[in-house]
Amino acid sequence: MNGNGNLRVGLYICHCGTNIAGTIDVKAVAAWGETLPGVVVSREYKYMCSDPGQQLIVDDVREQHLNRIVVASCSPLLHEQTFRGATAKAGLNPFFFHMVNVREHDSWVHEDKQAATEKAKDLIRAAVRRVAFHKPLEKKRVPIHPDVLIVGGGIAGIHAALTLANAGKHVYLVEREPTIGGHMAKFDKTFPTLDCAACILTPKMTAVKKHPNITLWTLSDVTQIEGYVGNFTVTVKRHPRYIIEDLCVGCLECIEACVYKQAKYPDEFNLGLGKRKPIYIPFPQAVPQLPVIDRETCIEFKSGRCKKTCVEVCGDRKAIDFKQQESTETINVGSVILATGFQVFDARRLPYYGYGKFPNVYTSLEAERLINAAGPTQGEVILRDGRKPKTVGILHCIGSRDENTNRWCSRVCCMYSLKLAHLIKEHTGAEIFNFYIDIRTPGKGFEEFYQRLLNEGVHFIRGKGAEINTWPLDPSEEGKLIIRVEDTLIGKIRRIPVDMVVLSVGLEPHADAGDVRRLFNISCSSEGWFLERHPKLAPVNTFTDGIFLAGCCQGPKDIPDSVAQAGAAAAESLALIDSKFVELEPNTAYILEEACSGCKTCIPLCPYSAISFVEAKKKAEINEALCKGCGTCVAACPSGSIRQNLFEDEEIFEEIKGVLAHA
Amino acid sequence: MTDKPKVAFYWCASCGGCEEAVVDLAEGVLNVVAAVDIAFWPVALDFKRRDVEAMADGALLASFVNGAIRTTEQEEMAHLLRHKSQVLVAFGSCAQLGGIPGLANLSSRDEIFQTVYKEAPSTVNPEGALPKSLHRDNGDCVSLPGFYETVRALNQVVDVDYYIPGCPPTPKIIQQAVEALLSGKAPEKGSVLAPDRALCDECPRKDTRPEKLTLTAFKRPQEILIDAEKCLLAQGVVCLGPATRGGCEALCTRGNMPCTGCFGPTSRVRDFGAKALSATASIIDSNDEKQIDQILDTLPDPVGLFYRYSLPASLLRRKKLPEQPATKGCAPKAG
Amino acid sequence: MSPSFQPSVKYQKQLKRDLAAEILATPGGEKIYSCLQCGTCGGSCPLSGYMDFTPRQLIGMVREGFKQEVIESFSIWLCASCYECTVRCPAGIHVTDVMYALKRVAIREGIYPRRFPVPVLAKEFMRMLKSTGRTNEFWLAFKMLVKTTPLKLLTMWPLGLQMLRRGRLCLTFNRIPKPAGESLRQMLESVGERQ
Amino acid sequence: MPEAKPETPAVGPKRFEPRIVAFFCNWCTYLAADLAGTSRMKYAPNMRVIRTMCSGRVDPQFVLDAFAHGADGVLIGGCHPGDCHYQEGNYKALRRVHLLKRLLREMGIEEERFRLEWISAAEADRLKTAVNDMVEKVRALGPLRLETTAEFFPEEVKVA
Amino acid sequence: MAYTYFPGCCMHGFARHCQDSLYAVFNALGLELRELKDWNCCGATSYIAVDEYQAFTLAARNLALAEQAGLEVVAPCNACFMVLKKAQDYLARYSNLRERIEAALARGGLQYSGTVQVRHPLEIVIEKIGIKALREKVKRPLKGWNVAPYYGCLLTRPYTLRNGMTLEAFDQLIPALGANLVDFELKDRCCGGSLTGTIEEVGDRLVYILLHEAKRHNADVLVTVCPLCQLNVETHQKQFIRRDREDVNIPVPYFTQLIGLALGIPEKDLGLDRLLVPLDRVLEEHPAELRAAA
Repeated sequence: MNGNGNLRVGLYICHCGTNIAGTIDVKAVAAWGETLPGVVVSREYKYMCSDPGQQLIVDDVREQHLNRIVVASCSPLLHEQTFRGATAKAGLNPFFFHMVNVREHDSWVHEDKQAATEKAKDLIRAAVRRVAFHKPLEKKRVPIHPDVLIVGGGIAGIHAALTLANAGKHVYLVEREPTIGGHMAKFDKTFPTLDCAACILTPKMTAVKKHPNITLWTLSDVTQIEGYVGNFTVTVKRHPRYIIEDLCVGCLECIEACVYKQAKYPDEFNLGLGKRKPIYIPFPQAVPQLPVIDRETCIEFKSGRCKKTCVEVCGDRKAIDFKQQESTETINVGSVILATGFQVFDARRLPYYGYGKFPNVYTSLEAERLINAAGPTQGEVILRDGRKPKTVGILHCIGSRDENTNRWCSRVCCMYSLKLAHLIKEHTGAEIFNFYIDIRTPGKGFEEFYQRLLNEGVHFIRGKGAEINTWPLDPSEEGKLIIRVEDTLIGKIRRIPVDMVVLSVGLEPHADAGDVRRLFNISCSSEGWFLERHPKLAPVNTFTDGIFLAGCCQGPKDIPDSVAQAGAAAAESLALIDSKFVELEPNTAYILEEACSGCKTCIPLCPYSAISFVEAKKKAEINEALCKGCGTCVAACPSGSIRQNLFEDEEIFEEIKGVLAHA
Repeated sequence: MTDKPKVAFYWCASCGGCEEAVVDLAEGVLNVVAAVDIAFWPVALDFKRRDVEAMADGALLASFVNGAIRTTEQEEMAHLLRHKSQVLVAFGSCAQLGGIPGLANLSSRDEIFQTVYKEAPSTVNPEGALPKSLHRDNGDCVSLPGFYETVRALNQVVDVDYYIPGCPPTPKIIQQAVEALLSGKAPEKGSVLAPDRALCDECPRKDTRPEKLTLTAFKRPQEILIDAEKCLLAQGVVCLGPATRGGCEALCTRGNMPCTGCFGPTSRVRDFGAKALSATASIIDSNDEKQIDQILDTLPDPVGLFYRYSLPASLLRRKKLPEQPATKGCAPKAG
Repeated sequence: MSPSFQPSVKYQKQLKRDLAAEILATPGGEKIYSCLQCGTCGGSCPLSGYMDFTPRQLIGMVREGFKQEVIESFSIWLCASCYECTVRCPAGIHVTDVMYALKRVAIREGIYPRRFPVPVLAKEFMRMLKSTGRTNEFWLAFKMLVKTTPLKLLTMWPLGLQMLRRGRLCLTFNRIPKPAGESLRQMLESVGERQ
Repeated sequence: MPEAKPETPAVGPKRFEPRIVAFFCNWCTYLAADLAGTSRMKYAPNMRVIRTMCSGRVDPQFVLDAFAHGADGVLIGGCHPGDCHYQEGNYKALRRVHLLKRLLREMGIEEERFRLEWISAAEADRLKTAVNDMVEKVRALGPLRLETTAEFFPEEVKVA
Repeated sequence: MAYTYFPGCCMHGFARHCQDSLYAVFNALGLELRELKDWNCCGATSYIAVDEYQAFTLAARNLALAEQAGLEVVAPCNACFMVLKKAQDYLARYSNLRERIEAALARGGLQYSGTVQVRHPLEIVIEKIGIKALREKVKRPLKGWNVAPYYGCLLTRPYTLRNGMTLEAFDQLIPALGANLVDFELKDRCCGGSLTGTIEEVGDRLVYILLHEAKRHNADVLVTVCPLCQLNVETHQKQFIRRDREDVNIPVPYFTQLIGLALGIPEKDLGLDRLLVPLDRVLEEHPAELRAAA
């Protein structure tokens, strides 16, 4: 063995209950393991990750003088650290350990027990041969920058920002829109308690603005991020608002004074249901309380010949600046919380529901605005044709649970549909029909809310609304939106004429979620939601250390869950910051200086510019701090003079031989 | 009989260039002759195989064997010399790595016979006779060495103590090696008696390679007018210097030709061609599959390029033989 | 109407599971176990109002083994193959293909009302196609009516006359040329009846 | 959902089980294999995964070494283009694989035996399909037996 | 531009006027139709109710023949169009189906590789000629005509949809001919298909809804793109008028008849005289525009 004296390997096969032992004959593998050269101890145990399991390793090292440890259990992603810890506790260098994944890669994916057992043996043989070549290594300790970047100023981002700021950490909150608040700011009431969304959200929004530890950048995008956990360098592009933030006092007189006396343009915040001027504030409680000028509609931008009454009224404050330019900021942070949220399903994708064609078909988010007292109709439900609805149909699962659009359940639609049913009924006294596949109310107080609605006389028809049409088969249907549905409980086809249709549209990842994912170097699920490191045990972590998730960017969830997750992400971030240092995997590449011929093949290959050519020595040199350990240069070095810790050539060659040696 | 240590020179499948290299030592050869007694050197001296067979085991201090192993006779001689020598040295690329004759591993024996004895334009062989190891004619019996399917490097046949690389080894390398062996300061067994650093280290063009070199096309030497000063790779010519062990004093690149890899890999590399390939492919300046393929079209015959001297010593050793009834009979090793 | 006192309980032993396997093996029917019973098919179907069981119910019953009810259902003959259900099904079930498959089972097992036009038409269609390679709608309609409701021929003649007058009735068979027709017949034979 | 299971023939010659060595990058394909596990997907048990940090770490020597030691197929799995955890390691892998494929062709090793697949952490399904597909294709090709052609030298020289 | 023409049984039977007008219009637009040699019935919706493998064989044989011809295939009947497209989709998707069908085709010395493109003539007019070019070619704009499009159900189905081709794109044809587009919600609702001949009570009702709705929207003409729909919607009008005393009288020309009129092709070449519900009344009501433009 590789200069480490006598090889003495301890081999442990975990049953993981029946997760592994149910498919792999662990007893046979353990017995076979004893026959492997170098293996001194070969055991199987029910749960290796348990304390007694780890203690087995510690005891064996002490009693049997083991110098290498191999554990065959689950994915290294889960317990590599655990067993390295046990190895270290036993007095060995933690990197004298190697893990074999016989659960995710074997017992869980194969049914043929014999084949699975053979596979486990091959993988274990490879590990035993590999571990012989392991070298003692040390993790590199790097200080952590205490500042945190939060991307997205919806309720999740706001909550995470306040939590961290209250803990004394400096937070950069970057929001793309002119105001923070996100989707929640558009909601009227929140289910199931029916407390006013604005009443609970706006104090938090104001707190963000006032907090000395929070730097809030609206109308801003993150354009670049470099570095690694604890030490990220982030570039933020700030788009012009054409209002100088420091000079504006938020009196909003400029809006009043705009040459447009009437609001003329569709108002984004109200989803086009209301109108705004070219200079506007998204909604009265917007944070920051600053107007914004829309280049597309402002006369000054279009013709350069506006009277600029807004500038006149602003007077000496001189807060309006038509020449404001895009700017960039570069910041250093130690961790990042992504809270970029979701977008609602575009109901136009399903033409048979008539959205965009029949004016009185609304999406649920539009309905929120319609019933909101601060909305375009001051809370009165007035349809696009000016009427008030007497009957309303609410169609669940539009753009959810559907192979043709999005396959997932959007999780919040049942409850918000019930809420909308209640509120519309309250506002209009209309007769309300809900069309559903399943009613899902698995939350605190949710089922009680459903009961309440049932007792309010809201109709619940089990059947997905199949189409909205306007061709009457009876005079009573004339001028109505007709919902055709199979009432699956009663077993009848029904046509239900209504005045207003609300499509309960699902939640989906932002159209540009893929770009954000690439930017931050994290993964997405196949649906496009950001992927958590582990669905149960690391729900706010990503596979990239130091980047955390909060809110709907990870998957549909309601406000309490978003807030809880934001808190969790903030706590993970705090834990990271307060550990002061981060330990980096020692899988960096290094150059055998004596052997390097200075051919420079490696230099253009490193994406982090970690390799440089030292003229004095005429050799290449790797800056360990910059090396991320991908190993690309190692594979390329034509004279074999670059090596990689943890992934040495010999280690991999031994693995190859090991997995094939049974033949 | 003198007391001088006895040495032998022998050639297997080779071109004779290695023998020439010994002669090329010029006056240097006198030092060798003065220091040792050449007991066997078929190319120059009239000793017979039976003379060697008559020696006691280990009677030779060293045998220098050049050439690859292609025939039964070569294998027999390799074994014989191994027994009679204290030190067996693989001399030159062919013995070390299989060499140019090793490229025959891209063909099967049948294909070779077919081409050489039947199809070559200069061949007249109306009966289609092929070499046989035993031929009887009128009661006379002639035997010829058998011709193996696969060419091997010397160490794939017998245990080898040292390697002197090169096609052929340069006088300096030979002299240093012989001196090291005679001085008794023998290096670690299995060593290649040349520096363990790639050629770039000693190449006069080294400094002209840009730090970040990537290529959009590869050139063959005959395709361009080669700048005599500039790094060949920087001119688009595939030079294997970065992958090849140094020690030749950059003879080829000084001579305005790219390194073709005759000194073989460094001790840290198991497969010369694979590493050379990896380095070459890595600096292709494209991330687009189609474009990569277009660029690679300028690299015809990758095996000939990257394994010019080392196919038998490579991990794959030879081109996969077509499934034949003969090999079918040979079952794969049992599981 | 006098009440019936027959119990409407379905006993497990009355169920037949083989139907589900057959539907699963049908191209387009492989997803019937994904059905959410949402009723989009029934709600979309222009004919569901006439059906004794909606497509949703049929799929549910196929899954559970209510073979008799399914095969005897009038619904399967009502499907006009407009594919509206298939377009909209959130589970990606090709409901139209499921209906075709059910028709095939019913025709194969001979379970349909006597003189019922839909299966008669299908069979006549096949017969004519096998013999001439193409179809002639006049003779097809004529044969179907003769075999189902011959009296209807009387009410149909004005339309026939009208068509004839406008040169839209073709009384001769429209055949593909002999060698090609023979080769088509061979292909149909070789692909075989259901294995 | 009840699925018709293919019945394994009780008698008959044991079918050839190819040995596939896979090199998976730590961030995408290795995680996809983990996800296949947590999702309890089932795929052919012929693959043995060796983890590297990036597909860019896969030295062509590893591929050849695997073939030389008896692998019937080699699969490299990396992140999708543009998605590499190390920005562009997968492109380096792509370049090498393209050249290596040409070399293998010259060495008589069939195209289907060596594959590069882009499989993201979420694409367990794709992984399953890729593995099953490769196993079937290599099975159809039969054993590579390179270790026999490379190391097997007949005791008796065949005389023409 | 030349196409392989797959007429289907109707075009050679009761829908000769559709075929006449199709030839006339394609000819006028510089598009050539070459009838597929030895074509067979596509199997429509009936055959598959007896045997699906034979049904797919019928479609596949036509596709294989068309591949030999090497041109895109034009199928002017929605049922043929859909059946051929669906067969392509399924043969690509289900390998066991494909293997079986390929074996059957091989018996007749045919093979199908999946390369042939099947097109509806409407698609070709919109895509190859284009709305703008068509508008320029119109000699007799159908000014004052209220035309409701009726595409029938099978034109845009999962198997048949092509990129960018939507019913809304097709709708543009009507204004291009100078007529007023009646936004007809039922434009892709089923006409009942063969049910009008088998389960008449049900089939008729579907036709009735279409007619009633077209009338309610004051359509003068209901234009179809499928000979089967054309027949269905046309033949049952008298009955409703007689039985239900409701005026649902509305001419139902095939779309190339309408295009032909606008292009100034003589009426006899378009088979207008073969329509059961003649266009005469509309032509009389809006004559000036027609003749003036001519």
